[in-house]
Amino acid sequence: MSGGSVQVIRLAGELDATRREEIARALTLDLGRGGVLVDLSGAEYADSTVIAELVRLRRDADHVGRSVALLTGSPRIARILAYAGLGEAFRIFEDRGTALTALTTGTV
Amino acid sequence: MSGGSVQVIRLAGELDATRREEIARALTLDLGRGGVLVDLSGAEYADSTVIAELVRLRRDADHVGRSVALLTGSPRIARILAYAGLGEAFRIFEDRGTALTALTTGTV
Amino acid sequence: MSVPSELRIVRAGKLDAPRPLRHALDAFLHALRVEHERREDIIVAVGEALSNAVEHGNPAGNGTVELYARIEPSETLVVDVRDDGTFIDREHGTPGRGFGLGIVRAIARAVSIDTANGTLISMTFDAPTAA
Amino acid sequence: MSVPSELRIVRAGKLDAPRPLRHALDAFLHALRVEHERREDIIVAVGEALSNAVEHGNPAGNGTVELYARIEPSETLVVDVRDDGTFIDREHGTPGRGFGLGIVRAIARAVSIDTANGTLISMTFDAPTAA
Ligand SMILES: Nc1ncnc2c1ncn2[C@@H]1O[C@H](COP(=O)(O)OP(=O)(O)O)[C@@H](O)[C@H]1O
Ligand SMILES: Nc1ncnc2c1ncn2[C@@H]1O[C@H](COP(=O)(O)OP(=O)(O)O)[C@@H](O)[C@H]1O
Repeated sequence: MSGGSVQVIRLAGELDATRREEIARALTLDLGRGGVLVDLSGAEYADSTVIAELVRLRRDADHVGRSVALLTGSPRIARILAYAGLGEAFRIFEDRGTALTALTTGTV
Repeated sequence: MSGGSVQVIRLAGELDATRREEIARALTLDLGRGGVLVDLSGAEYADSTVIAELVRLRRDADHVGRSVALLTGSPRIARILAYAGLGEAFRIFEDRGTALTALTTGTV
Repeated sequence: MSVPSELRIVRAGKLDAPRPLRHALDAFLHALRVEHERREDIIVAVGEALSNAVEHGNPAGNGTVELYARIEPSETLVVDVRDDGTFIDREHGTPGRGFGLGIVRAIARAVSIDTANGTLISMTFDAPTAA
Repeated sequence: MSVPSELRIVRAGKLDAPRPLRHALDAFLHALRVEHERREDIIVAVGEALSNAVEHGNPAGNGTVELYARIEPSETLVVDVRDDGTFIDREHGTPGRGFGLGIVRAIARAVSIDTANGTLISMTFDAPTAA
């Protein structure tokens, strides 16, 4: 099911409720068929606003057979997902290349 | 008295007492004869440690007929000098080119 | 001096309040040498309480939000977030997104919510300090 | 809520203490929407008192420094810096560089120094808030 092209969504800075609309718009599937990489490597802070939108994105992607992976720059985002009970729900990568390879070879 | 060459000393970041030795070493006349430009445009904070060293540098420079000018990025440094009673003691520039010209044409 | 270190800020409960309040708490914990990753998690938990206070606890738009953090013996931090709204019980209401309080409970050692007047969420954290 | 906003931090009076304490006060004043340039000047004045406390007020090296800032009515901020050393009277001692207290007096509306036990410098500032 995984095509060559990956949709990359980058969100940086402090991702909190004041940026809810921007985050929701960004975390939306394009018309492609390939995997989706959410690049949070530049995120200094992320709260439940992002978590909720990630869950919605993942559900939409599952619906059309696309896979989703996260790229983080520090263990912080992984800890927040774990606290939200979603530790196992997302493939999390610390290296961009590995994430892209996993998404394009369908091993996510 | 002003030669072509200007000694430029750059100090950036938070200039406080924890950096006293570094600041004192930096604010020292070289063997040149020209003007001295202290570039504080990158200083986020400066306290009486810097003020005291600037006064010493100015005194040493006066002693050998060299002039001193300051380059700042915001009005903050000028305010601190004024609070220290040295508002008039230093020529302060907000533009590098103007400062260098003033120093090399002896109009400081 | 055995005076306890503490931070208390009261501010209009607008949507822009949580960010500067998080930064004030972060700098307070940094000055108290609370261990880096623990500090990050505490800020996330308190951030959830703060965003709930401004999102759910200030419907009329003229309420305030209070952050009150203090160090207690044996490397414990207690943080209260208080607003003067009314707790919205979701049991049978529209489903909230619902991750916020779960994150708080996962990070804090203990959490209590008092909805008597306004909403007061009190969180107790382990706050180990760097050597 | 008419509870006053306040910040109190007690920490070992080492040379590395003033910087994180300045940042904590800066974030506290930012969260209270104190006007930007006024905030910068208040941090400079309090920074002088903090560096005096760790430079002159902790000769044995095991003292503490306390920062206690609180908002008072009509946009007034009172900041105390306290150490448990002994005030060194320069009148006839070696000349200090001497710019620190002058800067504090130029920025603060009022300054009092109590050297009864340890040194307590209490500074009162105008703290206008942004709209
Ligand atoms: N300070 C508050 N004032 C009023 N209701 C609150 C407050 N905090 C939480 N709630 C209620 O608890 C629910 C769950 O909060 P939370 O887990 O943070 O999820 P979310 O905020 O995404 O809905 C909220 O939807 C709201 O109904
Ligand atoms: N907290 C303090 N404890 C002891 N002595 C102090 C304290 N603060 C100031 N002093 C005395 O006041 C003098 C002047 O302080 P200041 O104007 O900051 O100049 P400087 O610190 O550069 O000497 C100091 O040299 C010291 O003798």
